[in-house]
Amino acid sequence: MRAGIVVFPGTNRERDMAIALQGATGTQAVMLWHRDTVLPALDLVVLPGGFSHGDYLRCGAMAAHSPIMTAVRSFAEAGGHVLGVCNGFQILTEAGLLPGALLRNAGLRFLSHDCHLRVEREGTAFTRGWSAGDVFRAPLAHGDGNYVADRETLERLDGDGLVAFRYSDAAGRVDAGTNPNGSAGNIAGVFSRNLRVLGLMPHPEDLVDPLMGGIDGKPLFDGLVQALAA
Amino acid sequence: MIRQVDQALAREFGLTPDEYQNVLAIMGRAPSLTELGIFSVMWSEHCSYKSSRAFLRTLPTTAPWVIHGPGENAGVVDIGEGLAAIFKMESHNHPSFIEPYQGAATGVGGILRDVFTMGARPIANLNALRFGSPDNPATRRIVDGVVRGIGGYGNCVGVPTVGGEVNFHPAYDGNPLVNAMTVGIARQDRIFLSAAAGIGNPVVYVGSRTGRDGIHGATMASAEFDEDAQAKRPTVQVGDPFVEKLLIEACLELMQTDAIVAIQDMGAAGLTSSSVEMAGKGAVGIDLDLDAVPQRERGMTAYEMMLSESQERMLMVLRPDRTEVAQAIFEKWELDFAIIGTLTDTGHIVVRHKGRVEADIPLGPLAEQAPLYHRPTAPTPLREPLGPVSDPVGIEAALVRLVGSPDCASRAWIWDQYDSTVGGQTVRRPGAADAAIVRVEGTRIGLALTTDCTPRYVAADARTGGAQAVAEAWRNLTATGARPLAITDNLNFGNPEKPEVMGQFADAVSGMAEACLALDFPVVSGNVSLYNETRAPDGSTVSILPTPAIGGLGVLEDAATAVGLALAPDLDLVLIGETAGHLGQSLWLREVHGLEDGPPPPVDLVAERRHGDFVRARIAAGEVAACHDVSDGGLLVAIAEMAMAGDTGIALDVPQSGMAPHAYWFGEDQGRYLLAVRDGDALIRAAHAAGITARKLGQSARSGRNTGLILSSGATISLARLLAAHARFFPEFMDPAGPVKR
Amino acid sequence: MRVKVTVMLKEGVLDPQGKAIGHALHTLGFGEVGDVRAGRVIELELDETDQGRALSRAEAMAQRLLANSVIETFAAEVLA
Amino acid sequence: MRVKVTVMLKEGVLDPQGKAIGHALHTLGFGEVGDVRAGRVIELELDETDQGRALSRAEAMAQRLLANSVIETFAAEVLA
Ligand SMILES: Nc1ncnc2c1ncn2[C@@H]1O[C@H](COP(=O)(O)OP(=O)(O)O)[C@@H](O)[C@H]1O
Ligand SMILES: [Mg+2]
Repeated sequence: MRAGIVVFPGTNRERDMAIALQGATGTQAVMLWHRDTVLPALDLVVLPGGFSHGDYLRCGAMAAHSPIMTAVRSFAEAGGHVLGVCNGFQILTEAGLLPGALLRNAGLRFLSHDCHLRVEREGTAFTRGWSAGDVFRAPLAHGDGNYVADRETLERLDGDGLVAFRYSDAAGRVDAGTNPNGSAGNIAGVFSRNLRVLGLMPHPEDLVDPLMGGIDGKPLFDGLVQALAA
Repeated sequence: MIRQVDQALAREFGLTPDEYQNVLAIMGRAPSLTELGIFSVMWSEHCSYKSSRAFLRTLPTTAPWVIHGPGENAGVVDIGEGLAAIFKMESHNHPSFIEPYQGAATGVGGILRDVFTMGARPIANLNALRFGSPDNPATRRIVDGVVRGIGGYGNCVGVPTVGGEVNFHPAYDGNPLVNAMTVGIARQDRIFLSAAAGIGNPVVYVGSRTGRDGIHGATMASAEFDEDAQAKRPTVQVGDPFVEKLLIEACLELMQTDAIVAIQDMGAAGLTSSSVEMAGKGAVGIDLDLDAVPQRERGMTAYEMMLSESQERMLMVLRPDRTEVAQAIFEKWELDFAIIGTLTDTGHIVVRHKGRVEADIPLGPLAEQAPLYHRPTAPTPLREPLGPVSDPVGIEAALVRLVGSPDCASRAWIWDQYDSTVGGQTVRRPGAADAAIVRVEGTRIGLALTTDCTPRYVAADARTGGAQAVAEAWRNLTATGARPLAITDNLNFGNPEKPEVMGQFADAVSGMAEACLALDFPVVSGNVSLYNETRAPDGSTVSILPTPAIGGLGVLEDAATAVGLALAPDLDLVLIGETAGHLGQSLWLREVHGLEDGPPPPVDLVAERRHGDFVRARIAAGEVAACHDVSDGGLLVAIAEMAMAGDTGIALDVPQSGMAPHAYWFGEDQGRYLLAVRDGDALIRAAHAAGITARKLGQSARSGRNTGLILSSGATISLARLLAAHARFFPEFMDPAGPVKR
Repeated sequence: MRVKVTVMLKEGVLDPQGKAIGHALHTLGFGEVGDVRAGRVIELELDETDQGRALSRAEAMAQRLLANSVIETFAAEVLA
Repeated sequence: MRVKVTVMLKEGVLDPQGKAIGHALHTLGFGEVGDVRAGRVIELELDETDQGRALSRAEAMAQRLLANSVIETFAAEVLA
């Protein structure tokens, strides 16, 4: 699997992502610069976490207009796989590649702790390492992860099975008590219509090594390798 | 600002009459306003260390593993595999009182620059915080702003915040302490220093533009607070962590080339201190052309530019044939880049602006004749030993109260606002071990990091308190299995012109020095913050508790061998070290009796070392499942912390020692560790063979039979009750309405 | 010419910040405060002398970048 | 009665957000953009019928809570 990681000014989790991808693929991901206008031949484009452009104005708003995003859009339209984590998810929604938006956390504080995610849709390139209903742990670290979308969009996401993950407890229970940031329907990650673009707020890439507290995030990357191995 | 430069103005700038006379003697004429500004900031307490220098020289600063001690932007130690850890701690106390968010944020930004300016990628931040009493109505706002500010800056630059400490005390009501520490990693053969060299080499400015931020901040940081603090408000600086992130990446990219001769961040006193120090260290002269300085505001004067403390700026001396390479890198990162001067052989700093020479000062005398004071010291009267103290509440109630008290309650509310995992190398996050553990990317090396100080001990007996702070840092590193290497410090004290404050300072430093020597734990960098006092409306002043905060760094060859403090089932709990039941200055005495009384617990540095070396060897041998030092709150609090962290109960089985139970359980005797091991008897035998006191305290619950803390008396305190008490303080204090939920 | 763009959350999008401000104001004794909405304002200096054009450029900027139409509405006005 | 409080950074105080927005607008081709300042706006529903009183209450709220007088200035206006 050839993966590329886009670095915007202010991106700060690109190395975490590179390490996680390297662990799964055994090869190094290509670092792409936000001002690049063409992508090399890739199976996966990743928009990693961070504070692109300082998260000023709205998280992801300025990065969504970066030159490289035109190429990323074409890549996605041609059926390429795109993964956006945290700030990457915010950029994908700002760019219109995923529906909805991410607002300030309901508690108005930055949140940094482990959360549990329930897998809502199995069998995609991103979730083939899990079964629907599986629960895994992932660190979250964001100030603006409160997922909102209008009613029709939320219904469509539900109806079409485009919700990837919801915040839950360790047993898979999903309710207001397991919602860290106020997200509609506890949504932590969503797919595009063709299931090839995924955005999620938590950081599976930071939980791929037992030394760092577990390997709960690994199935995402191992699954991608299986699905996209060229 | 057309004021005549005279003694009266010099005084307003913080120079004493003698100091001003010396300026006149050096210059041979009245200085210009810009020159006066340069002298006043360079000779301020903050930049010249004029009250503290004489004492700081007594601290041990060398060891075979020390590469650069104090004197550089940060300390540098060898951590193996050709790598170096570069670290330092710095205060932003006064700005954080005036504007808690920006004050704390720019504090983090400043300490980051001290570290990456030496070529290190910052890999961890810590912060040591002291706030006023929770009962003071101002405290909540300050805590909120400081914590948001630290998170806001550190999270954005993508450096994990992995540890720290927090105390509350009325002595900090008008003067909170915000001490921030950064640790970075560099290759030993790629360390960058600040001594300028090469006559004719270009002096280059990079980063943010200069505005009228914090003019005279360095002198303000050395002036005591009074009602005028309000009037000094516009000197607040606003940080831009986004630009800092770009600056880190751009500087590290440039450092891959051979373009840089010398580099220094613009910290307090901005362009003045960076240019004066770089040229001074290199024994060269420097010419600056202020017209070339990137400016954010219109009509800035030379005085304003030289003294501006605008954030996120660096000064570099480059090889002349490499300026284009450098410029291209800074342009890629969309940062300002300007050649603003050259190195000369004049030995002077010459500042030109709009065709005029605004300053021309000989650098030698500016540095060599900086004031140095041997201020009078008065000893702090030693406290009488405590007489017998009764136990009015009982062991259970006291434990619940202690684990829920502001100084002991869970800090999760704070660390949950700090990104502690970015970088993907955080092996032990806050709360998981006595020191945070961060792996060095691409290696197995683990760094152990902690900050420690118990100000109430220092206030009661500064020498013991100074030694205790160093010993506790050493102990916290040891408790993870790490080999302690070196410390950075942040010495926060009151007004040095008061003999009793200077006495505290002198004694604390001598206690620190003694501990550093005994533990082979030298000081490699640090910072002094004086004049931490508030003037009350009636004219009296309140000093902070003397607070020599220690930042400790240790190393593990293999990060995977680090142990945490979480208790696990089916283990023996063994106490290493002597228990004498010392209640003087204990948290128990304060929380139960409302008293801060008696002497602090004595520190036996020989025993400290012997115990620590023993514990580290046991951990290295793989015998230890969990380890925790005994500190604030004493033995039972330490046990409760292990039980809560591991969600595992324990049955305590302690024979009556003849000591009062509350003294046994809550005394704060030093040099003690709790070890959870499979075979307690074997451990105790090994300890005894090494001449070390050790005793089994009990056994953790069997898996699945989580009963809580069972005292020898048979009384049980459920973990749920302890956890609830432990978790309550911060959320209730800080977010009383609860988070706003959908 | 100076232009101001005000960006507010759409009706119906929950505004936790506004809610928290309202709560804090009540705590401080401002009992008369009802609904509170928080938004953003961006003041732009434009190299443009025609009011109408300045306004339409500002609206274009809001559409492209300053506001996110999924959650926000905006209003532009000429200041001077 | 609805009142609007606009909070901006004081003159001379660094405005990282405004700077970044200006930069982004340039990149998007809005070359006419000069200085950009970013601020906050808070709209309050007040249980109050007198304009003067509403305004002075809003100003009191701004002083107490809505604006940070160390680095910010504010302006209050009655909307309706
Ligand atoms: N300001 C802070 N920021 C981040 N972590 C903190 C802070 N204060 C305390 N902590 C963490 O909380 C835990 C407990 O702190 P403390 O009671 O000072 O520990 P100890 O007494 O073992 O040194 C440690 O892991 C420490 O790093
Ligand atoms: Mg401590």
